[in-house]
Amino acid sequence: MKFILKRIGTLIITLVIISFLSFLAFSFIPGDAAVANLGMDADEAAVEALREELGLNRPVVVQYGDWLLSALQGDFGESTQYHLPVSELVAKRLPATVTLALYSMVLICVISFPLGMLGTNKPGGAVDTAMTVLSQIGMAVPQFFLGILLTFFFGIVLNWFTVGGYVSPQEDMAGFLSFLILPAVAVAVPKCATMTRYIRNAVVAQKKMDYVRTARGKGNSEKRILLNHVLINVMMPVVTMLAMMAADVLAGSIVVEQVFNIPGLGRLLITSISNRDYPVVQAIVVYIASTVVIMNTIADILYQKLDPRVR
Amino acid sequence: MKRKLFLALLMFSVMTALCACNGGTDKGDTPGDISSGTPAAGGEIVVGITQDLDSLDPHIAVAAGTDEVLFNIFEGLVKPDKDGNFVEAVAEKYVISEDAMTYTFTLRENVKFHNGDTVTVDDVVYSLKRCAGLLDVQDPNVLVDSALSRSIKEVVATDDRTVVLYLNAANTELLPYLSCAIIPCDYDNQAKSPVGTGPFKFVSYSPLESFVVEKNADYYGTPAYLDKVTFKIYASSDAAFLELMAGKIHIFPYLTDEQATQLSQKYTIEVGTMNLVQALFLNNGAAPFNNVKVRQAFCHAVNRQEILDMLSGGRGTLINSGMTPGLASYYNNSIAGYEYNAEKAKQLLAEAGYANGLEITITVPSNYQYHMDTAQVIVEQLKKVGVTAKIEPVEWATWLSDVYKGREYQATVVGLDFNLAPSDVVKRYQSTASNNFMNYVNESYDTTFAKALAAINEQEKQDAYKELQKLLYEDAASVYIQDPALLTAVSKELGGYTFYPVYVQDMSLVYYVK
Amino acid sequence: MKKKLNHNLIIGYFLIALVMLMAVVGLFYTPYPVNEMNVLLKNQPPSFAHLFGTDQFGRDIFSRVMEGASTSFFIALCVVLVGAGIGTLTGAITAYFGGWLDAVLMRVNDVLAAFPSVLLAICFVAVIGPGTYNLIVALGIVFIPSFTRVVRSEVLVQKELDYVRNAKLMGAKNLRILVFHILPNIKPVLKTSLLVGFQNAVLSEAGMSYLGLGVTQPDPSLGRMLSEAQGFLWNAPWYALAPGLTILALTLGLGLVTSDKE
Amino acid sequence: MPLLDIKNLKIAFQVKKDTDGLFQMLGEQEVVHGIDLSLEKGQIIGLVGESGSGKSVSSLSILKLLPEDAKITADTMCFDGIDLLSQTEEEWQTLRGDRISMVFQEPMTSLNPVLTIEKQVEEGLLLHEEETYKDNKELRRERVLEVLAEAGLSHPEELLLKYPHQLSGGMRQRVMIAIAMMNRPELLIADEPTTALDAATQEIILELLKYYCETYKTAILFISHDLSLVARLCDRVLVLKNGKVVERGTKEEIFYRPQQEYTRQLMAAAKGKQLAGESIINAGQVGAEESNDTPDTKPNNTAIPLLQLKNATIEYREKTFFGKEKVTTAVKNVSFELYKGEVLGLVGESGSGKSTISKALTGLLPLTKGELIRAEGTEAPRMVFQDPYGSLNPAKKIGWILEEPLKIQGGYTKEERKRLVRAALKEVELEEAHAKRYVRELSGGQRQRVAIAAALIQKPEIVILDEPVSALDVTVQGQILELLYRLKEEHGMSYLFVSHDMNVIRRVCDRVIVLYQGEIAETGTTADVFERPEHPYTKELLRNNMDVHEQKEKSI
Repeated sequence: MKFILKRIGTLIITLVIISFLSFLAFSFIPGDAAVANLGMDADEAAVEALREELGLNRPVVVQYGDWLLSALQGDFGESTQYHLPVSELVAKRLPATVTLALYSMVLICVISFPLGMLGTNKPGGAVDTAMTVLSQIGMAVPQFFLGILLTFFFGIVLNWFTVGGYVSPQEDMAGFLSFLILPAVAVAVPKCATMTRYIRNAVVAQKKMDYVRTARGKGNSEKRILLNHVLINVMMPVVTMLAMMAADVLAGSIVVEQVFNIPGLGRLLITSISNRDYPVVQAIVVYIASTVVIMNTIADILYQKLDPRVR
Repeated sequence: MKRKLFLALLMFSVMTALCACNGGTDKGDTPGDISSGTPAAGGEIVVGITQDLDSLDPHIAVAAGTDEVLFNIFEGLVKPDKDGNFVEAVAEKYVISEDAMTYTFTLRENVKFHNGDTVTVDDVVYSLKRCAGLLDVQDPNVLVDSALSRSIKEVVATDDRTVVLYLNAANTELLPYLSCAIIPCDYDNQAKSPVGTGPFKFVSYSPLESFVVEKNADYYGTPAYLDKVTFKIYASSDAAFLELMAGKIHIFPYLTDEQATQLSQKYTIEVGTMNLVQALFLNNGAAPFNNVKVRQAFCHAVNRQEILDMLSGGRGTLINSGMTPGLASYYNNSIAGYEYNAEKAKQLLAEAGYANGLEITITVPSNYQYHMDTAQVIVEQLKKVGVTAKIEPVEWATWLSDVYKGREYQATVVGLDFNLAPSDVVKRYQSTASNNFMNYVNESYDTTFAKALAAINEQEKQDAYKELQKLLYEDAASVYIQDPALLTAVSKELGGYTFYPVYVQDMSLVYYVK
Repeated sequence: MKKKLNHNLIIGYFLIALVMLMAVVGLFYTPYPVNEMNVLLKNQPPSFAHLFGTDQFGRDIFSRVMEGASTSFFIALCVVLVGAGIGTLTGAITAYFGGWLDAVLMRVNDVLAAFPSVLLAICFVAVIGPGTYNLIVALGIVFIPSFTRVVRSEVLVQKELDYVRNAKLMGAKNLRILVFHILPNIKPVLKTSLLVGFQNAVLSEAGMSYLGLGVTQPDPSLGRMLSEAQGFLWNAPWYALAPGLTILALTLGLGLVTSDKE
Repeated sequence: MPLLDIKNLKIAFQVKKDTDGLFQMLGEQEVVHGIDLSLEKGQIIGLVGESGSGKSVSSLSILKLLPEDAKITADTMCFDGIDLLSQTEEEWQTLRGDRISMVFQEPMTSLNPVLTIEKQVEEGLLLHEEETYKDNKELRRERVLEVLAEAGLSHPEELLLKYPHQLSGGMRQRVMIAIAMMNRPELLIADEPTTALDAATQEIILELLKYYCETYKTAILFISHDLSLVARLCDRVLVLKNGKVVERGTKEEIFYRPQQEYTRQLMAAAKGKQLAGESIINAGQVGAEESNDTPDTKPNNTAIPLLQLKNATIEYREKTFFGKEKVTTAVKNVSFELYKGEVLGLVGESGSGKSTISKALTGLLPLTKGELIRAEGTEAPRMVFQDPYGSLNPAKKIGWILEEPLKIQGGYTKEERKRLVRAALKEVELEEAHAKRYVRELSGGQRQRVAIAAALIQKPEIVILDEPVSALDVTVQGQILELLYRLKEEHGMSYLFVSHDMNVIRRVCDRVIVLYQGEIAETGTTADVFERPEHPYTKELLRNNMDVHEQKEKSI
C-alpha cells in the first residue's frame, strides 16, 4: 500500500513537472495557435482577438494553472487546430500507436527469450558468437533505415505488402493488424537485439552462480537447469528491462510511424507541435510520461511477485 | 444600366476564360480538362492529399489544402468554374450597380442544405456577415477577409429571395470574395459535421487519416457521377507515392517530377498549374536588400529555367513579376524579365559594395519540400556569383510569426496563392498593407494600386494592373520564379479530372470510364 | 601460450576506421563539391565516376556520404562530450555531497527519464529550431541523464569504500578525493558508457535528421539523405543504401567494440 | 576395491591473458599437480589446505562440476569401478545426486533464491526416481519431510513453502545436506560445509555428517581449511598445498607427528596459538602483567591519554518516505582512553558498535552526544581497514597511494616523497618494485602491508586497526601481527585494535574493551578479562572461541 502511494506520488510529481516544462517550452516557440490558425491573410487585430479567446495572452503560470485544474478533472480541453475535444482526438490516434507498441513488445518477448538462451551452453562457442554478431547488427541498425529496407524488400521487391497502405481498425481490423506487422518488426528488431544480448548475458552470469552448480550436482540436465532454475532468476532483471524498454518502444513507434505513414500518436504530436496546438501536445506528453511511469510501476510490482526476497 | 454592366462583366468573364485556356495549353501539354470516354454513374474513389484539414468550418479553414477539398461540399452565391469565371451557384443571378457600390443577388429557388433545410436569405445574410466580420457575436476563429470587411457597409435581405450588399467604396472585384460558403444560420456544429449545399455531402473525418464525402442526390445542378470520395491524408508525397505504386489511390496531385515519370505507366499524368506566385521574396526594408542593385543582382543570379529543369522536369511557367498568367487579362506579358547573367549579377553586387561576396540567410518553411528544394538550387546558383546563402528551415507557424508578420528575415522562398480577383495577389505590395512582408515601398505603386482597385472601366483597370507589375519588375521587389506545374496522377479508369485556375479538387466532374 | 585473434574487436575497429577514414578525408577532399548540382546527372546509378550514384539534384552521393559521415561524427562527438561532461559533473557532485541538491537533481532526472529521449529531443528542437548546433544542444541535454545516472550510482558505491575513508583520514579535501581518488575508479565504467553513448548519439542524430530536425539542407547528413532517398526507393534504391549502410557500419563497429569492453 | 580411487589427478585451467587489444593470449595453468586419493565405503577423509591449495577444485573434479575450460587428467579416476573420465553427460546426470552428492560452502548462494525449499528438496526424487514420485505428490512430500527431519530440522512442514532467505544459516546448510542425502548417496563430498557458520552450528553439522556416515555407510570427502575440524571428523587427512599433497596420514599421525612445517603452521592456527605470533602474545602479556599493579583499567595513572572518548552516543538517522525519522542508536554512553604506547583491544560481535566507534574516533562520523578529546599536538588517528583491497585505491599504483598522504600534507619535495615511499616499503618488508604495481597484482598479505605503510607514512601517534587480519589466511595473519608489533615498538605508536576474534585480541592487546549492543560490557587488562571474565557476554564470547579449541583437542 505504502509502495503504491509512493508510486502515485512519483507519478503526480513527474506529470506536473513534465507538463509544466512543456507548457513553458511552448511559450518560447515563435508563433502561437492564433497565428497558426488564422494563417497568412489575417490581420493583427483578428489574431489578437483569437489570442484573447484562446486565453493565450495570460501569463504562462495562469494558463498552466487553468490547464492543470481542468486536467485534474479529466478535461484536457479542445484542440485549437481541430476544434475537437483533445481526449477524443488522442483516443482516435491511440489504437495505431498502442497496437504497434504492443505488437513490438510481443515480438520482443517472443523472439528474444529463445534467442537469448541460444548458445549459452557454450559461451564463446560458434553459436554464441554468431548470436553476438547478429544482435550487434540488430542493435546497430537505425529503426527508420530498417523500416526503409523492409519497405524495399517486402513492398517493392517481393510485393507482399502495400507499403504505406494503412487502414484504420474500424475499416478493416485484419488489414490493420497485418499492415502493422512490418512497422512492428522495424520497431522491435533493435530492441530484440538488445534484449537478446541482455538475456544472454544474464543467463551466462546466472549459470556461474552456486545454485546452478548445486542443481548440476543433483543430476539435472543442462536443459532442465536452464528452464527450471536459471530462467526464473533471469526473469527478474529482464522484467525491469522490459518495462524500461516500453518507453523506447513507444518512442520507436512514433519514429517508425513516420516511415510507414501511420496516423498515430507520433504524427499527431509532430503536427500539433507545428500547429502550436498545445492542448493536444500537453495531453500526449502527459499520456506518454504516465505510460512510462506506470510501466515502471508494473515492473516493480512484478519484480516483487517474482522475487521472494523483496516481498 | 445594371443589366449593361452585367453583360460587360459576362463578356469579360468569357474573355478571361479564353485567355486562361490559352495559358493552360501554351506548354503544349495536355489541356485543363481531359474528358475522354463515356461517363459511368456511380463508383468510389480514393484521392490522396498531403495536407490535413485545418477545420471543417469553411469560414474558419485557412489552408489552401482545406479549401480544395471543402470545395466539394460548400458553395457560395457564386463559384469559380474551370475557366476562372464566376458562375451563379446559390444565387440564381446577380447584378452589380454601375457605380460598383451595390451588389444584388437573387437566390436560386429550392436550394437545399445537406440537412434537408432550404436555403433562405437569412442563411445567406448570416454567412456573408460571418465572413465579413459583421455579426454581433463574432467567432474569433473565423478568418475575416479584410477585402470583405473593409468593402461591405451592410448586407440586407430585401425580400425572401433577394440579398443586397452595400459597399463603402466602389469595387468591381468583390465577386471572387463572394464565393464564400453559404451555411445554415442556425447550425452550430459546422466544425464537426459540416453542412453545405455542394454536390457532395460530408460523411466522416478522421484527423490525419481521411475525409470522406458522398454524392448529394438532391443537388440542384448537375449531380456528381461518383457515389463516394475518400480523401486520404498522407504525411508527404513520398508516403503517398508508395501507395500509388500499389494502385491504392485513384487521384493524387502534387507529384514530383521523378514520381510522375515513374507513375506514367500506371496513371495518366495531368499537368496543370498550381496558381502560385513562387519567388525568392526579399526583405526590401533591410540590408542588403534595401539596395535595388543587390535585388537586381539576385534576379540575374538566379537561373530560373534551371530550377524548373531540376525540380519539375522543365515544367512550370516562368513569371517575371508578381502575377501569374492565370489572370490572363491582367497579366503583363510584355515584361521580358531578368535574364540569367552571372557576370552582370557580380557587377551589380560590386557596384552595391559587395565585390568581396555577401552572406545571406534564406528562411524557408520546412513543411514545403518544394520550396526547400527550390532554395537548395538557389543557394548553389548564388554561390557562382559570390553569395554565400544559408538555408534556415522553420516551421510554418514560426514562418508566419517571424517572417510574415514579424518581417524579421532577409530572404524567403514561398508561393503566394490568391483568388481570382487581380487585386488579391498584388495588394500586399502597398506600403501600408499589413501583409507587405517584403517591406516594399513605392509611392507610385500605392497610387496606381488605388487607381486599379477603384477603376470601373475594364481597360483602365487592366492597364493599371499591368503598370503595377512593371513597377515590381523594375524595382526588382523580389526574385519572381514561376507558377509551378501541378502534376496529378489520375487513374486510367477515370475521366473528367479538371484543373481550375484556383486551388480546388472538383470531384463532381470525375467519373469512371465505361 | 596460444594467440587467439579477437574477431569481433578487429571487425569493430575496422568498421569504425573505415567510416572515420571517410569522414576525415571528407573534411579535406571529396571527389565532387558536396552541393554541386547537375541537371543532366539526376538519379544516376553507381558508376566509376559516381561510386554511389547521384541524387535527385545530380549531386554525387559518395561525396555527400563522406561529408555526411564527418557531420555525424562531429555531432555525435559533441553530443557525447556535452552529455558526458555535464552528466559526470552533476552525477559525481550530487552523489558525493548528497543532500537537497541531490534530491532535486534526481527528481529532474527521473522526470527526464520518464520521457523517451527521442521525443524529448524533438520537443527541444521544436523550441530552439533545427540546425547542427541546436541539435547538439538538444541531444546533449537529452544525453545528460543517462551519464548522470551511471556516474552517480558508481560514485555512490565508491564513496562508501574504505579507500575513500582512508583518503579522508589523510586529510584530503572533497574535491581532491572526487577527482584524484574516485574518478580514476569509475573510468572503466565511464569508458563503456561513452562508447554506448556515442553509438546512441550517432543513431539519434540520424533519426533527428531523418525527421528533418537535424542538419539543415542542403548540407549533407546521413539521416536526411535517407529520408530523401525514401522517395526514390523505387527507381534509385542505391540512394538509400549508401547512407544507411554507412550509419550501420559506424554503429555496428561501435557496438562490437563496446560489447568487447563489457 | 576402494569406492573412490584417484591416481595422479591433474587439473589445469585455461587462462586468458587480456591484452586489451585485438588478440588474446591463451594458455594453460595447472593448479592441481598429481593428487592420489582413495576412499573406502563408510570412510571419512579430510582434505585440508588454505585458499588456493587446490582442495575445492579437486573435489569438484570428482563430480565434473568444474567450468568448461578446466582440463582434468588422471591415471585412474574410478568410482565403484566406473571410469569417471569417460562418462558421457547423460551418465553423469544419473550419477550426480544419486550415487555421489555434494554439499557446498555457502548455503545461501548454493540454494536457488527464488524456489521454495520443497521444490528444491524434491527435485532429487523427480530426477532419479521419476517413476515412483512423478505423479504422487503426497508420497513425494512425505519423503521430503522425512529427509528434512533426518537432517535435524524440527518442524520441516513449516519450511516447505519458505524460501532460502527466510531461513537461518544453519537451517540452510541442513537443507543443503538433506538435498544431498535425499537419495542416500554412496559418496558425499562436503566442500567447507561449516565455514560460513558460527561455532555452535559448526558442531551440529559435524555431528550430522557423522550420523550419516554411521547410519548409511556413506563415504565422506570433507574439505576444509580448518585442520581442527578435519581432525575431529575424519579418519584420514590429506594436507594440500599449492596443488600438491604435502602430507597424508591418519588424524593421529597428522596431529601428533606432523612431518611438515606447513602442517605445523596449520595446526598452530587451528589451536589459536600462532607460532610466529607468540612474541607478541608474550609482549602483550608482559605489558598486562605490569599493569596488574593498578587494578583499575589505566595502565599508567600519571600518563595523559592520547585520546579520550567521553560519554559518547552515536545515532544513525534515516528519513523514511513520509518524513518520519528512524533513529538507530549504534553506540550508547561509551567512555575510554587510549594511552601512549599501548594496544587497546575493542572486541565484540558484528553490530556491537565497534566499527562505529572506530569511525567516530577518526572523525568520519560525528558523535551525537559526548566528546572526543585528543591530546594536544596529536593528529587524527590513521586507520588500517579489514579489507586491504577496498581500502587501497584500485585504480592507482602503490607508489601513488603511498605518496598521496604526503602530497596532502604538503611540505615535501618530490624527491623527499619518493624517498619516504621507498623507506616505507622497506619498513613493511616490501620491495621498491612494488611501487609500480597495482593493488590487484599483490597478494592479500602484501596488500595489508601496503595499507599499513600508507597508514604509517605520516608517522601518526595513533593507528586504528579495524580487523586488520580477519580477511587473511592463518599463516599470513601471524606475519602481519608480527609486523604490526615491530612497528609499534620502533615508532612508539598506540594501537586501537578492533576485532571479533578473541584469540587475536588475546595475542596482541594490553587492555580490552568488550562491547555489547553498543555499550561497554566489560573492560580491563587482557589477562583480567580473559582469565576472570565478569560480564556474561564476555564469558559467552570466550566460550564460543575457546570451547571449540578445547573440544578439538579433546576429540583427538
